[in-house]
Amino acid sequence: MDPRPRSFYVLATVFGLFLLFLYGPTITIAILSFQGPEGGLTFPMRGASLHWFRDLFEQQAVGDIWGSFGRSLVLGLLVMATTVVVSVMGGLAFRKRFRGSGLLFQLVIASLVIPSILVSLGVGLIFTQAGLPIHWATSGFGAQLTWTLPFGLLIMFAVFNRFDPAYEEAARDGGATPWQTVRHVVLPIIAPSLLGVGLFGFTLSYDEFARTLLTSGSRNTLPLEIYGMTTNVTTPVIFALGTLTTVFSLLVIGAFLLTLRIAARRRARAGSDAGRAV
Amino acid sequence: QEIKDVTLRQFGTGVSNLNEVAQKVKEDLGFTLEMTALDSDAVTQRAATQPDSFDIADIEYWIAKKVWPTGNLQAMDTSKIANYGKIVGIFRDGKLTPESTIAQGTAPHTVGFTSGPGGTDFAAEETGWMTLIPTIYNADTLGIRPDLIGRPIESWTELLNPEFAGKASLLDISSIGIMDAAMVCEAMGEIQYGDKGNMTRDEIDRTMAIMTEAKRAGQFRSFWKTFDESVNLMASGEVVIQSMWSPAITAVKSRGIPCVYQPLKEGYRSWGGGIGLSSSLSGLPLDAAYEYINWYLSGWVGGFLMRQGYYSAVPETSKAFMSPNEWGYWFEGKPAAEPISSPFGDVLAQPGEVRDGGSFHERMGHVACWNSVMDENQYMVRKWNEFIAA
Amino acid sequence: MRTGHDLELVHVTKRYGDAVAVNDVSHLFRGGSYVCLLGPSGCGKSSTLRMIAGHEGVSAGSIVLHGAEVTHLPPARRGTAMMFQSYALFPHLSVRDNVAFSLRMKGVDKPARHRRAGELLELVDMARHADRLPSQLSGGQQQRVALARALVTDPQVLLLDEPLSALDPFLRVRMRAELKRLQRELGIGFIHVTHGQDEALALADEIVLMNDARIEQAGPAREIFNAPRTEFVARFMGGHNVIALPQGRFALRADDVRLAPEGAEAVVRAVEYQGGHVALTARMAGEQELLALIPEAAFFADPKHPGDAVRLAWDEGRLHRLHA
Amino acid sequence: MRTGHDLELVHVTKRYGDAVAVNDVSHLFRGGSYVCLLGPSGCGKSSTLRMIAGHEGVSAGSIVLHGAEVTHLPPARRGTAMMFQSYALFPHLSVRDNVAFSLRMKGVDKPARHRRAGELLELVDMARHADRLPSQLSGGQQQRVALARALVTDPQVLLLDEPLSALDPFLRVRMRAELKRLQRELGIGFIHVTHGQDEALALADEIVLMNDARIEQAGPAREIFNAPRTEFVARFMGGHNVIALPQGRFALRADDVRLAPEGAEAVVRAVEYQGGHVALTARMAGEQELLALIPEAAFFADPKHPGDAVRLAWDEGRLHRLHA
Amino acid sequence: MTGWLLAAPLALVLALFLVAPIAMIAVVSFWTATEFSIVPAFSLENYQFLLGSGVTWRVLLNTVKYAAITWAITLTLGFTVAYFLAFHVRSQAWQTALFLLCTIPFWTSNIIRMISWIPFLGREGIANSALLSWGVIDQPLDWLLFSDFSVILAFVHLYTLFMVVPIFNTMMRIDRRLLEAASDAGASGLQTLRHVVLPLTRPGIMIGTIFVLTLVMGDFITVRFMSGSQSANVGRLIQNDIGLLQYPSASATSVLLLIVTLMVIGVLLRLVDIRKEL
Ligand SMILES: Nc1ncnc2c1ncn2[C@@H]1O[C@H](COP(=O)(O)OP(=O)(O)OP(=O)(O)O)[C@@H](O)[C@H]1O
Ligand SMILES: Nc1ncnc2c1ncn2[C@@H]1O[C@H](COP(=O)(O)OP(=O)(O)OP(=O)(O)O)[C@@H](O)[C@H]1O
Ligand SMILES: [Mg+2]
Ligand SMILES: [Mg+2]
Repeated sequence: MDPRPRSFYVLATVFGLFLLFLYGPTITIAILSFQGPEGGLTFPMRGASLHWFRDLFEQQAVGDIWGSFGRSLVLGLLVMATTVVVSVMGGLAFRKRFRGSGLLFQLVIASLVIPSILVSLGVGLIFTQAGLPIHWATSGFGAQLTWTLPFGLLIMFAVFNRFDPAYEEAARDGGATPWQTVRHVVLPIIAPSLLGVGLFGFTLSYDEFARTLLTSGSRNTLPLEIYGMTTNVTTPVIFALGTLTTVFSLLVIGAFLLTLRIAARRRARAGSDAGRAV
Repeated sequence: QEIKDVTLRQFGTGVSNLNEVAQKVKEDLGFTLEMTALDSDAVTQRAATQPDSFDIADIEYWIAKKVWPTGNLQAMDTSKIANYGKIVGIFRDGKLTPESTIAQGTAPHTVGFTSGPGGTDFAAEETGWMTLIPTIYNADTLGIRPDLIGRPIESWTELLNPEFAGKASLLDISSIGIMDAAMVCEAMGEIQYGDKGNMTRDEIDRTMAIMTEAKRAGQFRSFWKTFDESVNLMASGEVVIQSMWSPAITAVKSRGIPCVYQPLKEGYRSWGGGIGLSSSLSGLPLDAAYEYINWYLSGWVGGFLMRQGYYSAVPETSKAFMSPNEWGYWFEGKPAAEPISSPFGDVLAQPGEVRDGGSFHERMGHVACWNSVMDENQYMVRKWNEFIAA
Repeated sequence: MRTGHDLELVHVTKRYGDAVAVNDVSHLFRGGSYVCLLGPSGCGKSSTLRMIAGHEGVSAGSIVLHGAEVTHLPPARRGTAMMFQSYALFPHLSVRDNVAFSLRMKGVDKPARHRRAGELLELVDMARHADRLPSQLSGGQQQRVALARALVTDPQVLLLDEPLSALDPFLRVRMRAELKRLQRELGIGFIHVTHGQDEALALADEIVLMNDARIEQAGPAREIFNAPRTEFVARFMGGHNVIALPQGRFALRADDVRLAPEGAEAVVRAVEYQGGHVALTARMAGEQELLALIPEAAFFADPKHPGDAVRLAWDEGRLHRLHA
Repeated sequence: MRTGHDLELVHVTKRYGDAVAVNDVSHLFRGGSYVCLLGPSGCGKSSTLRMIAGHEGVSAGSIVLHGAEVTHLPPARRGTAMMFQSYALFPHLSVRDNVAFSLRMKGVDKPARHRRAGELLELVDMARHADRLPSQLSGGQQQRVALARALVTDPQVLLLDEPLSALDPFLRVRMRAELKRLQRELGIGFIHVTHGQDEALALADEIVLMNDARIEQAGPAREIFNAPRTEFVARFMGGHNVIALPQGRFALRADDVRLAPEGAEAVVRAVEYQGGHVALTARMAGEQELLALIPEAAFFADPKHPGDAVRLAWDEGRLHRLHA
Repeated sequence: MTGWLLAAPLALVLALFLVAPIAMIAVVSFWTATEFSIVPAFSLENYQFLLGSGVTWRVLLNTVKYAAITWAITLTLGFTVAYFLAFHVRSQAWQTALFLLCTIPFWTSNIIRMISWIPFLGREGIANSALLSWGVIDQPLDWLLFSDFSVILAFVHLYTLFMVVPIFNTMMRIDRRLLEAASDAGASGLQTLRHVVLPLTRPGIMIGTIFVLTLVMGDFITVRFMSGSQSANVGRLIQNDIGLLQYPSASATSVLLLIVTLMVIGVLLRLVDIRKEL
């Protein structure tokens, strides 16, 4: 290996500090979540225990963590599925110009840049004025889509920018109908990116706060619940929750990476040279 | 359909919206109570705008002044309330004792009754139809960290004392915060209010001007919006003096941190909470709701709340659910005979300690004003908003 | 003499917006012959091929295959098959499934389509690698799979868009021999787009030379090389000089120019060794540059260098008159 | 005879992890000469060039330019300049600014560096397009700009990595003539990486043929073509047959094989028209395939087709013995 | 035609949950409110109060200040990190691994990440205790928490990644040979950075800028938590109004925020073609 230039060490140090900066607080709360039963929200630690994690699984004084977790999970999955389907359709649509495509694209960008609280406020207003019930699965769902769809769509743009149209022509040449082309050629080829869109959609929704604030109705999603807890809970149980949500996120990513890995391995196995002379 | 299949959705602030209550309801009455805890702005908002999202609203009296006229709540027939007669006078004719004077602000009895079923007005005296059934109330004052202050505090003026610059806090709930601010300004002798609970625009402007100036000068460390925020601020030493709620002080103390609920010469600012029923509630769920209310007033909840430092609307019934030691300490202002512990098992006072502020009558007899909604509420709200943003 | 599956373009035009990519082209591609579409970049070769394949709409004119108009049929129903420039093998399917793809689309059952795919993989000598993914193949191997995939539908005409351009020169020569062999064995028509003259000369029964959206000249490879009709053809095919004489412009093959004591005076500009020959560029009077292809032995018997004065000669009979 | 700026590789090795890309290579590049580094894909040509340029560290050995060791100098201080494979023109800078880039880095003031850039653009005939962005240029034009940019530093040696590979065949031939002319005019050394034999033959004063991380043979173009040392060289340079005889393996040039009534029996396998010649592949007894390059006129006097029986002959004296 | 069909779900979602709500906000901004409900009567009162109050302008200025400072810091930091990852990390495996490492905290709830600073920065927090015990200071530093410093710190913590990702993405697409060409031309590391890398990374910088600016300008809870309600931005103003049920007033402020945001982003979008950069 060539020797590293000095700038490498400077930048590596900066990078290391940046990581520390990123992880510092997370690690802090991870440590604090193992406070003893007497412990508070700040250092010093008073003993070490799993008390607060146990506490998390018991009835809290206020709120309903697991109920809101369940709602967030369901909502996340709903948003994820919708985002994947709608973004793929949108991505396909945008490959050709159509009337109003420019306007629609600008709307997508607007959707990305308009502050969340405005969407939240607006959707809440519309629903109340129209006399519709505000519920996380209707108004909350819609408000979140205005956030996940632009991301999904932009990813699809990136994917289709790199997608060789010759694949589709080859499929048509082989007699595939438009639907068969999408089903047997386009979708399998872009599948890994779809997983990515799904993962993105899920986490954006799962973590969305501002857009859900005024659109979730009488039942909280997890971020709202956590928001409530930050003002209503005075024990390290909230840190335990934080640690647990982090772990959960890591599990989701892990599952995602594993899926990709397995898919890649399965493909590779199909045609490996193992045990064969070339 | 049986009553135990009923599910009632209740929401309110974290103060009284406790899951223990729901559990006990399930045990004692058999039906399900779903609790949602929100901050008081959100509570107001939901009560006023989303009547279908709840069955029972656990709100404060001053909020009722905003919510009741919307017709989202239904009047309650006092004849169905078993312990109606034992409810303390504050919630009926406004007087703790026959000779008490009624404090400024939205005293609970002024918004406690309506003309009849379907009424959206407030009645001046007991009519047999209540807007809210009182549940919980208290008198608030400043909380301090005696260890960090090291000298006696006697007046509301201390909140703006430059000595505590960067170490003071105020609550950011406009209707309550402005009252605390008014207490301070009045104590400082800067403003003489006609009625702190119903200020004129000019009074509001002057009050906010004083507070804004203090804020710009860095008097405040932080504002708080919920009970526990105030606890955290105090417990972590970020703040040494702030407007505070009694149980919040209890909570700080339970961590072994010295904290005093400081009686002040100008008196207390008081508040009261109650339960209202959604106007859409009828039939079996409505029966369940009445059953719930009667159960609420029958003592267990009262004891549960009183042992945290609040007062019950029907103290007599609660007495049965408290030990004589607890009753003596919490209600009568006597020194504790044995260690006093909270319902959650934290030790709050050692033998010999006396409750800050003394007995029930000592406290509730020195109320200077009630949390309220003013005629100029909207103007006040905007000014408050400006103050927070300033 | 026409065999079974002639393909005819009748006044075919392709416009992209204002730009005309193919301008009123008519041509008959004889069934069973190897035709190369040759021309500089952007002249419209790919557009022509893609119209034949049905991947590009026709702006005007029609395409007739074996007597039937196919102008508006979908690609799969024309009897043509296409092999794409960088092969466009489906990356998620094994070699076998790639080849069997169009059968699967038709609903042919698995054993049957695998059998057929196996046959074609035998044909291109890729049966061993049937289970691999395209990414696990070398360029030449990918090319064969693409060929097998295109042939699985038994097309009457195979269309190839620069099939050899992704290969290195060494492999390119080998694969072009294979293409030629396969075409002869199958007896179907190949239409092969390229911009390499040597490739076209080596492969084509007929060369269709395009320029600027039109056909410049079409005919057997030897005819194109020996009797270029226009200056463009002469220059593009290479190995020719274009000489302006009072009577008109003439093409003169470079290997007909020799160094001789009695020829026209010229100054050597450049010398390129080409293995068996040496290409010598010299400038005559009047700025006319002349390329001479001189056998190695002859050249090195008396080597010349840039700047040397030489005399160049040729037989008048070898001058070929150009039309434009 | 050595001129000014000789470049010498002394036991140079390049390793990437475990893989050896260049294995103990020593060679002297004569100053002022045009050298082509030729070889199949992956043989280490680019790695060698990049080590000379200083863009790749040297794992072992040293590089000496004009007597001074430059092994560890930064690229700009070696006296070399590099022209990159796809030109690597700065897309955000105009043609003029691209050329003037290194002067700007040196702190030369604007008028001076623009003047100098203008001169170089004149040299490569691109002065007209000085204000364009690279994306607005054709491939050939980009190549000239890249050349001008590389030359602006007055390098002693110009390094070119496949400079012609992005061009179409027509342009490639034209641009290689320009490269050659420029090199002669400037009189500096060019080291040009390519994997095209024809390109190397046409351009090089000296060809360095690499294979498998080593130099297989180095020498003047004609020597490489006429006297290949190994079977690999003979095959790679093309136009050669490799014949196994009891005495050993021999190379035989394809243009030394002729159709003759008294020759060895063989069956035609393939016929490729190449303009002036026809390449005929035939199989003799014992699976030996032979390539014959037959002048067009001779071939078409009596054309052969695949499957025909022919007789092939050659002079024994033209057999060239191979060492490996 | 099919284009429209495919784009229809996207258009529908955006129409229902973006266009309509924003239009609603615009309409409501001209209504009046009582304490608990909104009254559909045309009135300019909201705007009069809003534009007439000095506080509005101060808050707007504060919003812009937060956005500008956060932008400058995230840009510097994000660029440095992306530069290190893209140009100094040699193996692709390491690049992916380090990049993932940077993104992991992003999958943890924003609110938890934010409040986790509190035990760190408080008067008795880790930072102060450490500094005190090292003898660097003899008084706890008050400005670490509930100050502009803590607000910006939290912003930087939350949003630097939104700079890193697009910048890294563009940097990875810079042809490495351009850097070699620059070093061939005698450019020093800094010169290469200034004259080659920076101009070529501009689109990524623009996209990152758009993200960071919208997120910061639309934020309301970071400012609330990290300033202890001592500072305000426009989002806070809106949230306060919403909390106090002053929807028309909140809407008017929203319209103001929308206009400012769209103006800033509009200018940025002129400088970069998002679709091309994906
Ligand atoms: N989809 C398109 N939209 C607009 N113009 C196009 C399109 N495809 C091709 N063209 C234009 O049509 C002309 C002919 O293009 P075509 O691809 O047929 O050329 P070609 O001969 O195949 O060139 P090459 O050898 O470079 O592949 C060119 O000028 C090209 O720019
Ligand atoms: N950065 C690298 N890391 C690891 N291996 C490399 C690297 N660069 C080149 N190699 C390997 O070194 C060997 C020589 O590569 P090099 O690029 O020099 O070949 P080349 O002769 O230029 O080939 P081509 O004609 O394909 O450009 C190859 O096997 C290649 O895979
Ligand atoms: Mg083409
Ligand atoms: Mg190379």
